Amino acid sequence: MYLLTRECIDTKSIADKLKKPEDGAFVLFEGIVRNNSEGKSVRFLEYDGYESMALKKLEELGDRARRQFEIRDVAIVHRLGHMEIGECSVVIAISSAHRGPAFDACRFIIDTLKEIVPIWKKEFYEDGEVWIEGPK
Amino acid sequence: MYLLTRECIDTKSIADKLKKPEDGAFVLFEGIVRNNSEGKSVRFLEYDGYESMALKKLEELGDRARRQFEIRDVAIVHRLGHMEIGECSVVIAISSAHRGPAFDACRFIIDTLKEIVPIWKKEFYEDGEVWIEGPK
Amino acid sequence: MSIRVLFFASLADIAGTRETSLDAAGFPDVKSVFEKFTRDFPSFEGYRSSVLFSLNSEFARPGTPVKDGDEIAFFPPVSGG
Amino acid sequence: MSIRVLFFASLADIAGTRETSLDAAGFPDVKSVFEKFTRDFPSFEGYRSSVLFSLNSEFARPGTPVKDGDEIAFFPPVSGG
Repeated sequence: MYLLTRECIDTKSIADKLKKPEDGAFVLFEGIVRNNSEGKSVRFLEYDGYESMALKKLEELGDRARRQFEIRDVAIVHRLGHMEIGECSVVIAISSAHRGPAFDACRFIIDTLKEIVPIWKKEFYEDGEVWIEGPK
Repeated sequence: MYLLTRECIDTKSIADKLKKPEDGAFVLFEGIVRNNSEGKSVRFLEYDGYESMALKKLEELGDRARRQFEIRDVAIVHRLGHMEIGECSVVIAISSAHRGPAFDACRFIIDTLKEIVPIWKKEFYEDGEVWIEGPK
Repeated sequence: MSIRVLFFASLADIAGTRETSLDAAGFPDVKSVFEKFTRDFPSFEGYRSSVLFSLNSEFARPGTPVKDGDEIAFFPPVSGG
Repeated sequence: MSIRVLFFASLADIAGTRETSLDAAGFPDVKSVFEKFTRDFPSFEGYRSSVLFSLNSEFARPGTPVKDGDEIAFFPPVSGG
């Protein structure tokens, strides 16, 4: 399951859809909007995306993870648009028979997503706003 | 939050309680009751625990993880008693500013839990039942 | 006062109970208590190399001394998670 | 037919638009299109060493050839997740 959405991400529904009776392990990563960034207080975020390319890259990432690690299924959901502190910008969920490959795949996907998926974050502070360029 | 319970584990409520505005990453592991084990079809499981010692060990594990990794908070919930296929036997949740330590801590906790926390799994098959002894 | 002794998992099945107690006299250490139950329940023999001991909810060695009021547990290698 | 050109994040702010189009004539490769917009929008100069190119939703090199009907995008290093 690969999705870009402008709504709140419903992690529970992603998890429920992903799990099957042959799975023994489920690993989940959520990126959350923090109230601070490199010492500055953050009011909220906006994410912009090159949607058609980003979706294609999410699919390629999931396919690569399934070839590279012994996992059964993957879900990657990234939110775009305005996000408040504490809301979830990205969810990566992995189901597999065993936990080792699930952890490895989840980490591979979030690390690589931050390098190659064309999505950009803009941080809004009390005194202005800045596009973040490159992973940090 | 450290808990042994005989009820279904409510992952969403654990996650909601754990997250704070200063967190940027949330990593979750769920151990799920699989329908098979080393080639045998599994009907259901039962977990037995030395409850007072197990709870103490969960607390020690969480404290160790918080000293060893740069995370903000930990929840470890293990279920005991009868569990059906697809149900969740253990949930480990980590919230932190950054994802690296959250993944490392989550994996450390589940790996170590499987070595030192006095809980035992009994697998029920079509033709009998077996106590599992040692991690596998 | 006496020693409280707990068994878990397959050891509880063999002993037919999860809990019993014992007069501490004559049992200087954890191992001597295990030996007593190995005489009571010969199937405990099969666990000699793998059994784990705890004393008052801490992992213990065979030579760990025991005294009145202690809680000892015997169990197989753990398999939670 | 023409080339569709997309800008994202700070490059869209500088260009004042997310999308424009261009007659392909005289633009043999991705880099020549970027140079054209660097003339239109001098602030693009600051992105010369970091800008990423894509051609039809695949990362592209400066020398990747372009033709009528292609979709090119220019954007800063990504920061999703």
